[in-house]
Amino acid sequence: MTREIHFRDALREAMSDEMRRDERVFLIGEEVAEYDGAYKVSKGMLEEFGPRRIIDTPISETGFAGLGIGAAMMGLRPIVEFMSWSFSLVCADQILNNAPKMLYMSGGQFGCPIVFRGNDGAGGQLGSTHSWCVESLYANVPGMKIIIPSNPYDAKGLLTSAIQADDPVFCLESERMLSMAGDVPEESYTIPIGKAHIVRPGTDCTIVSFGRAVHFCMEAVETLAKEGIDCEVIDGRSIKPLDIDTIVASVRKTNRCVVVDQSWSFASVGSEVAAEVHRMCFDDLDNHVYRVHSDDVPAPYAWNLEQEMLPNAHKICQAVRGVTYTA
Amino acid sequence: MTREIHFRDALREAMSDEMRRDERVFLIGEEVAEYDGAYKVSKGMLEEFGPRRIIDTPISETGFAGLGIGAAMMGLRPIVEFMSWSFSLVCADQILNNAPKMLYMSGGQFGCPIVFRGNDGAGGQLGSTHSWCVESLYANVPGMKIIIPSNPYDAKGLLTSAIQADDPVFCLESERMLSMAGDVPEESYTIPIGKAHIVRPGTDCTIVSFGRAVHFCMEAVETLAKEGIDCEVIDGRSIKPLDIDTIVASVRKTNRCVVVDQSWSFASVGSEVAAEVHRMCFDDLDNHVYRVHSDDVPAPYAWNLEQEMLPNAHKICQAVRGVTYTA
Amino acid sequence: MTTTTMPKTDQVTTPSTAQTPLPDADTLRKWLRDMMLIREFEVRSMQAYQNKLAGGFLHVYNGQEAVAVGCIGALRPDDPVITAYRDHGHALARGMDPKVGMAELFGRIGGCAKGKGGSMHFFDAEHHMYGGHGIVGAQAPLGAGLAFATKYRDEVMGSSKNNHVTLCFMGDGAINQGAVHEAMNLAAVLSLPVIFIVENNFYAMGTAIDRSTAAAGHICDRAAGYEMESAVVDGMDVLEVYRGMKPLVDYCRETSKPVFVDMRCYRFKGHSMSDPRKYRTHDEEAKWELEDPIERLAAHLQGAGGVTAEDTKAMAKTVRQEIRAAVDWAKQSPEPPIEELYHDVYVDRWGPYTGTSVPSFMQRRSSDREQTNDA
Amino acid sequence: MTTTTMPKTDQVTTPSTAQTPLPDADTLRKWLRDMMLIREFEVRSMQAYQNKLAGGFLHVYNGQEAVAVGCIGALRPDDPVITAYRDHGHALARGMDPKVGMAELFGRIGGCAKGKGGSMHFFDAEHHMYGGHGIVGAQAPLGAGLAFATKYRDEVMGSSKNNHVTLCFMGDGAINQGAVHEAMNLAAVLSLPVIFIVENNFYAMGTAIDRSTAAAGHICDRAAGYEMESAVVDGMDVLEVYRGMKPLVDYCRETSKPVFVDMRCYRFKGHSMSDPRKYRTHDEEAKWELEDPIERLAAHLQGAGGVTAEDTKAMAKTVRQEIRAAVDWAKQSPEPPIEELYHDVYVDRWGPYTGTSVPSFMQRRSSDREQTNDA
Ligand SMILES: Cc1ncc(C[n+]2csc(CCOP(=O)(O)OP(=O)(O)O)c2C)c(N)n1
Ligand SMILES: Cc1ncc(C[n+]2csc(CCOP(=O)(O)OP(=O)(O)O)c2C)c(N)n1
Ligand SMILES: [Mg+2]
Ligand SMILES: [Mg+2]
Repeated sequence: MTREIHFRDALREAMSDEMRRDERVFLIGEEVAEYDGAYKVSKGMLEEFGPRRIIDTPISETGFAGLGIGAAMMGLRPIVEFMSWSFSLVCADQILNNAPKMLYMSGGQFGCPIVFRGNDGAGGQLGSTHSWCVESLYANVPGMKIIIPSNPYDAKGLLTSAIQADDPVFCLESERMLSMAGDVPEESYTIPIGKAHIVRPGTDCTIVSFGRAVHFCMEAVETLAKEGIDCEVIDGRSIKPLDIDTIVASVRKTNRCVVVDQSWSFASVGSEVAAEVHRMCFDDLDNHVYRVHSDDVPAPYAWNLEQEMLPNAHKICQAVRGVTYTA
Repeated sequence: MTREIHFRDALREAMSDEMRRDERVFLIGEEVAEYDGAYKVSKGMLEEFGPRRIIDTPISETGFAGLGIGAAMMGLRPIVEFMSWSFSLVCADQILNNAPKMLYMSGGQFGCPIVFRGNDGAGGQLGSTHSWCVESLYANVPGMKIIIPSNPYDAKGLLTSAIQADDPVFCLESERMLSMAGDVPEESYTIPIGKAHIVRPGTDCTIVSFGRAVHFCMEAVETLAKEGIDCEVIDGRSIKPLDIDTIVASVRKTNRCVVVDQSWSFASVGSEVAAEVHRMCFDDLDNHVYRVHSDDVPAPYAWNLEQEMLPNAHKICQAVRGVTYTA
Repeated sequence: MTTTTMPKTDQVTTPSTAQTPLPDADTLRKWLRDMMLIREFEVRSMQAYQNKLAGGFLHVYNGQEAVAVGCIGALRPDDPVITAYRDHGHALARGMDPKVGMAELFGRIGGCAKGKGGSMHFFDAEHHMYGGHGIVGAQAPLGAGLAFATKYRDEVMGSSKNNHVTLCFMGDGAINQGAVHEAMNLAAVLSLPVIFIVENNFYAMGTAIDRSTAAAGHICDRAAGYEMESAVVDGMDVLEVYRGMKPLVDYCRETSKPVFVDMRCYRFKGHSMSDPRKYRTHDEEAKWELEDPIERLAAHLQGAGGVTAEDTKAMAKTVRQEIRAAVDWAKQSPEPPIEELYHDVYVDRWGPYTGTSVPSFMQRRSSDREQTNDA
Repeated sequence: MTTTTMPKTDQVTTPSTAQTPLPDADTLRKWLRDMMLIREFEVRSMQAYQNKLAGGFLHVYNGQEAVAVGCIGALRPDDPVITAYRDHGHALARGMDPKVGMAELFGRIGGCAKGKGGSMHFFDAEHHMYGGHGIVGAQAPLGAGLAFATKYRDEVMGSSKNNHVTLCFMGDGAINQGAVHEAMNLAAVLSLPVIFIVENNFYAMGTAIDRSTAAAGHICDRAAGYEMESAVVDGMDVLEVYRGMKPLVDYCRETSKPVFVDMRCYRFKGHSMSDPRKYRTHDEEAKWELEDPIERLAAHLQGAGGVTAEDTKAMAKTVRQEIRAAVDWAKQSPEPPIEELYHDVYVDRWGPYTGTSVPSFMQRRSSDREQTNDA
């Protein structure tokens, strides 16, 4: 049975389903229990699962991220909530040195089946310390996977897969989308990590995007359609593994590619997509890959500056017009 | 007067010259004073400058990196030594959220003229926690600059510029190169940050590299020269700003490009170079850009595996043969 | 819940309280005015937020005014101050013009950070206000660094012996961040003149201190682990704050040794604007509201300081006018021009980056100040 | 320097020392053998390093053998142990076969992490040895997590009440890392059965503890800041270690509360192989060598345990043979095949990644163990 629920509810359903199914799963983080979650993602979970499985923590990201990793080494399946991925910088060592490398360093003995999740990317005017897109910062590191759902349906399916996965998974959500409604089945289901989704088929240009920015792309393609440019929009769904095959197949068809990545441009997921598309579609491309990113500046507080900084439909339209030589 | 000195001596000369010239400069880090530096980079500096300017710290990277940033806000010019950049993950928040964004967040009031420096990249068999190439992890972030000297001459000139700079600079050194000897002028000099250096001119293929990997490239071009392939080797010297103009000018001449980046491939400096070269040289390229990286795995301890993982002359030769269709 | 009770008098370990004379009546009146100003600023901030004039996160200081005013009152005007994101009170107490504070909240070019910092990032170089920091605990090492720098300038750069004292404020939630411990140990080992002031309002968001913090009732024990002097101070009474802090500031200035303060206080409002405060009772809130620091000082002055109820009312009125004027001024301040996006990223100009400039409010004040950018 | 003196007896606060009976003579003999084995392992490691059979960083445990052996002697065999990079002693005391330890040092496939971890990363799942961790202090939160997991399995997953105790070792240098403080506070707040043992050998590389650490002489004060039980223990005498640790382990097991131990000891060798040890005097080293834990236990056993000097000699000889055999075995173990590069990155197979497999030494031991990979 499918009904319309919010993004945050979809996340909660994934967690609750898995907690019902698997005793090893627990949720830990700041304000996840008694406060029902800073953003109400875990609302009601304390009531259902009790304080041994829904665990409030001090403001000690290094401490509780590390605690989760230790527990995962022993076979539990922690879900660690960061109120924001922006706060994960204080525990970068735990999530980058320990979680993704434990299996390797121990020669296969100790895995780390853990999920780190929380808000990623700009909220509304949160300023430069609170607006991190960590995907381009962290995706360089092997050993973990990264998912970035763009709608409630994907959120539930991808997070369920993440909790069931035997490897560490970073789940990047967007505070801006938590109240977005969408059709979601009641029953549990999984969406495979590492498979992209063609949101809209098209013939003239491939637009690759991830997470919240997919919606900017959908807005842009409406405008472009009116101009006679028919775009194919690919929602990567996962950043790592990156489903380059789906992207390449599309570009071989459209011969043009724009990548829309909400993070800064330099050494980013966007540069990776561009580099790989050029590599694999060298003879297919009519133009170089165009990239749309946030501007390369710390996130400003002022509303107008923040809007200007972020990727948006206007910038995407311009990129598509550029790549299709219709500018 | 030029004489041959070691890489570590060149770094020390830059620091000592600037400390003599500018009272605001001081050096802080683990074992930099009484121990003469874990790798003897600061040897003798305690004796010359005394314990108020050469400061040993506890093993508290967050503490002393943050201390440096606070001091820089007040106009001092700290040099913060990380025994290894691998240990900078525990203070990622300080070096990525505070140092590069203070100027912006304060609307121009508080700058952060600070240098963070230390060993980057694989040492000899140090395993996965101690072998970080942080360039591809950190370069995504705006607000700081990154230099990566490949020889003693550059080390002195670039580090001098870094200490004089008004913005935060990350200086990535290589433990593997500290004992490398090279000609270095006795007097103080600067090398501009953000300007690449053409180490070897050539006509058939542009090889772009950074830091220690430049030497692997030079080894490779010897072999390739014998095969009749004449490569131009560009030492980026800085990663941020990236001197894309010099790279593009070269590629427009050679029509082929290989980028050799010691870090992991995904969302890396290498992907950035590849993406930008494709963008700016779309009509000039005979082939897509080839990339040589470390393998996408945590650094293994075993000697044979580590050697296999790292970029080397053999892999570079293969890439060049590939890009020039001579494989 | 132990967290909701005021410190018992025997817990208040402020050294030599009796000996510390209070400042003159004018100063006390100024403190009253400053506290009223902060309160009024916050009340209007909340309004503005609700009217969507301000965005982002807003954390107001209502109830804690005595802390900023009393602590900063014990300082010299050029002693550095740094704090967390609940920073309006400290900035105003330090002397920031409420106009530029309000304009910052509105994201306008006239703001103290040109609208680029927002509520959590109030900076004012002229008034030695080093921010406004959003990451919990991350300002503690910076505070140690400020203290380091003042000492370094005295000792290495041959400036006269200024013996500055740095105040580094943080919330009770911050003491469980590793950064704070590293900063405390460093300050002790390097003997840095910094006072770490925990504004212990018993809650970090919805988490009562005893749910997150071991030894919650006596966090000064953490300072003992660094052989650091410490004190518990009643932060709801500005006179107590001053009498508690003055000897500590003097001690810190003389010895160049760090100090830790457990400053007991209460935030009257929610953590931020979205907080329904379900984690505490109305009774508890009501009890604390009886301790309102503004009313306490007003009562004291009416008793001892020759200030009449009318005086107080008049003062409140002036303050209201001043803040209303600030709101009007802020509304009229333009949005930052889009070029500001690429200003202040680097001092150096390169690529799209257009160097830096001092914010307009500081240009106005000291037009002879050196500019690195003509924008 | 205060750092070089042994703890005075009145500093040694081990609870109820007198009441703790020592284990039987066989166990004590086993401890002597274990300590000898560790020492011999380290001696041959250093040789191997000099002969370039081993690479990377090598941190040996000479002088601290009583700590690992005595602490682990107070555990049940299935209690988890985790430590820093100076980890050979803990692994061997936990029961790791010296062969696979040596093979790890040599970077061979027979090693405890297939040669992929190296000296700093000794892991042995079968013996509940959770590593070997290279980043100073980073294992402390992991240790809290291990304790959390044992408790969770007891309480949530309805396993019988195992009441495991986790030992989390670290160096004295680690206590200035924020991670350690966060872990201690968490362990206290969540009531986790973990014992944080600081192997206080008075130096972190070249830095004497009092140069880096406030309250260096009494670091248990830091534990007091978390209302955590603590003790100072003489780590140079395995009997003292056992008598000190046993009641703490029992307390931790019963109450599920964390404990902190200031374990005073000395490393006889340099920090790593490149350390000239200029920061301490020969006199100091010589004085401490008189406290050699192996000789102390041997003397005790010769006095009280009916062990003759010949017995000890014979034991030393067996141990030498065992380690020599380990070296030979390790030399013959092949280098890891190149395919290993892409093994163990992910459990899941994708792209170049080839899943995982248990190391060969564990396959041999328990060939019925489930394998996720057939490589
Ligand atoms: C490292 C980090 N983690 C989490 C947050 C989110 N956060 C912001 S304020 C806050 C509570 C802080 O409480 P406290 O320190 O007591 O200060 P108060 O709000 O009471 O002034 C939290 C969890 C953050 N900003 N930084
Ligand atoms: C976060 C971090 N910073 C620095 C280092 C480098 N380092 C390795 S060991 C060490 C000294 C540790 O001393 P201590 O904790 O006393 O342990 P011991 O060597 O005495 O056993 C240092 C600084 C590191 N591994 N991790
Ligand atoms: Mg609080
Ligand atoms: Mg030590």
